[in-house]
Amino acid sequence: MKIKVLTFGVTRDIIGEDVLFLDLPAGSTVADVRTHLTERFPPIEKLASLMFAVNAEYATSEAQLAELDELALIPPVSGG
Amino acid sequence: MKIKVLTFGVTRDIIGEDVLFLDLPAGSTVADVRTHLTERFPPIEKLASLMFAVNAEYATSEAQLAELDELALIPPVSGG
Amino acid sequence: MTDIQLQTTTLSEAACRQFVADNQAGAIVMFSGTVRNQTQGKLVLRLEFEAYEPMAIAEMRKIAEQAIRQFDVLKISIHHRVGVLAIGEIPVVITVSAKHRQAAFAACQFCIDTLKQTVPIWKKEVFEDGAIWVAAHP
Amino acid sequence: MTDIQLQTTTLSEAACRQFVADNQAGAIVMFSGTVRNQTQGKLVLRLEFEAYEPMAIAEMRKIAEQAIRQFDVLKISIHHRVGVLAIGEIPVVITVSAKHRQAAFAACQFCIDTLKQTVPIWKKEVFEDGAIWVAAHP
Repeated sequence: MKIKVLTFGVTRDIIGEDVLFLDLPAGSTVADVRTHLTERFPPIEKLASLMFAVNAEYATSEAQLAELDELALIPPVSGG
Repeated sequence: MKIKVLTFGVTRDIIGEDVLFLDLPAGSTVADVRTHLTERFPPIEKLASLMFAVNAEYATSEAQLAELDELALIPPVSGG
Repeated sequence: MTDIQLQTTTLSEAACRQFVADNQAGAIVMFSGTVRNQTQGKLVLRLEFEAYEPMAIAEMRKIAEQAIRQFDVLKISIHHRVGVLAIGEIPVVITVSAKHRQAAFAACQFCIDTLKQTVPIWKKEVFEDGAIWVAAHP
Repeated sequence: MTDIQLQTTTLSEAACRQFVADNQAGAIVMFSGTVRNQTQGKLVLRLEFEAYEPMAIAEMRKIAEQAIRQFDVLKISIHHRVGVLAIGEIPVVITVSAKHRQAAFAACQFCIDTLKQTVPIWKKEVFEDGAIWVAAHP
């Protein structure tokens, strides 16, 4: 299945793209994407924290992804 | 000695004047004025509290008054 | 730096805000009192404020100076109005700038809490059937 | 009632203030974040904010709605800016009206504290010799 990954802040600098398309096995979870991205972009591991949102809602590591989901990488936020 | 008494809020309503001039024995204190006013205007005693300022500074009951002092009656404040 | 005013005319929140602006500030907190249309379920027509003016100004200045000593803040503006105020009008505006927001919030709350305890200003609530000096009686 | 906006242009404190005006209100508390000219002793040239926009708006709305449930407040406005901001400019304005001031202060602090924890907005501090995403690294 295809999912769309959005990068923000420092994750965009690390990955070098605003958007990344991944082709994953059916049943993949947020944790699987984290593992994939960390292997491909090791500096991801050095972030103070990394959260994920699926379709604009915070998601846990166990959340299963579906075809065409939009997964956003949320490094430490610093609004305000 | 003469002192000038300023009334505010409910104390002005009770006393019926903005300003009152009192002629007091030398050495009179704030407490003496309170006693004098309470006798002359008994509703003064029913106030939730009554503080005094001498020449625009809060004063204790023991504070001695001097000729031409300006004594203000400060019923419960309610600014803001 | 402090800016203390007792005014008979409409208070300007923009003027208070402008006074506290500071390139070192990361936070501005503004408290505005506004005249409510009711108190304890009773309809209020208007409020009337009076002050012992020189002392009220001096006491507001003491509060602002105390807040500057006590909290890590940059500038404080306290404007209070006297006279007759309609519903929605603004009796008081307290504005604080600080490097960080916690100090700005704490100082602003300290100023309004203390003002309500010590500054010789009195408020009369006017209802359809009469008027009372707030808090005068037990 | 809540008013949530994410803007690319200058925030208007007056618009926020106007939104929360209410005849039942006795207190208005406004928090404005402002861009400081330094951080940890280092000169800041400007800040750059970016947001995951639809989620940032949704998260700001959740915060305002949570505050309305949790505190005795009337109206809340949260405006946040994105893009490049110079020193003294305003990244965020949070304004709350309430019958009484304690609730207004508490709700306003809750909103800014929670916004800084949960809303997907990122700030880059730009210095003379480089730039960093705030809080990205331990």
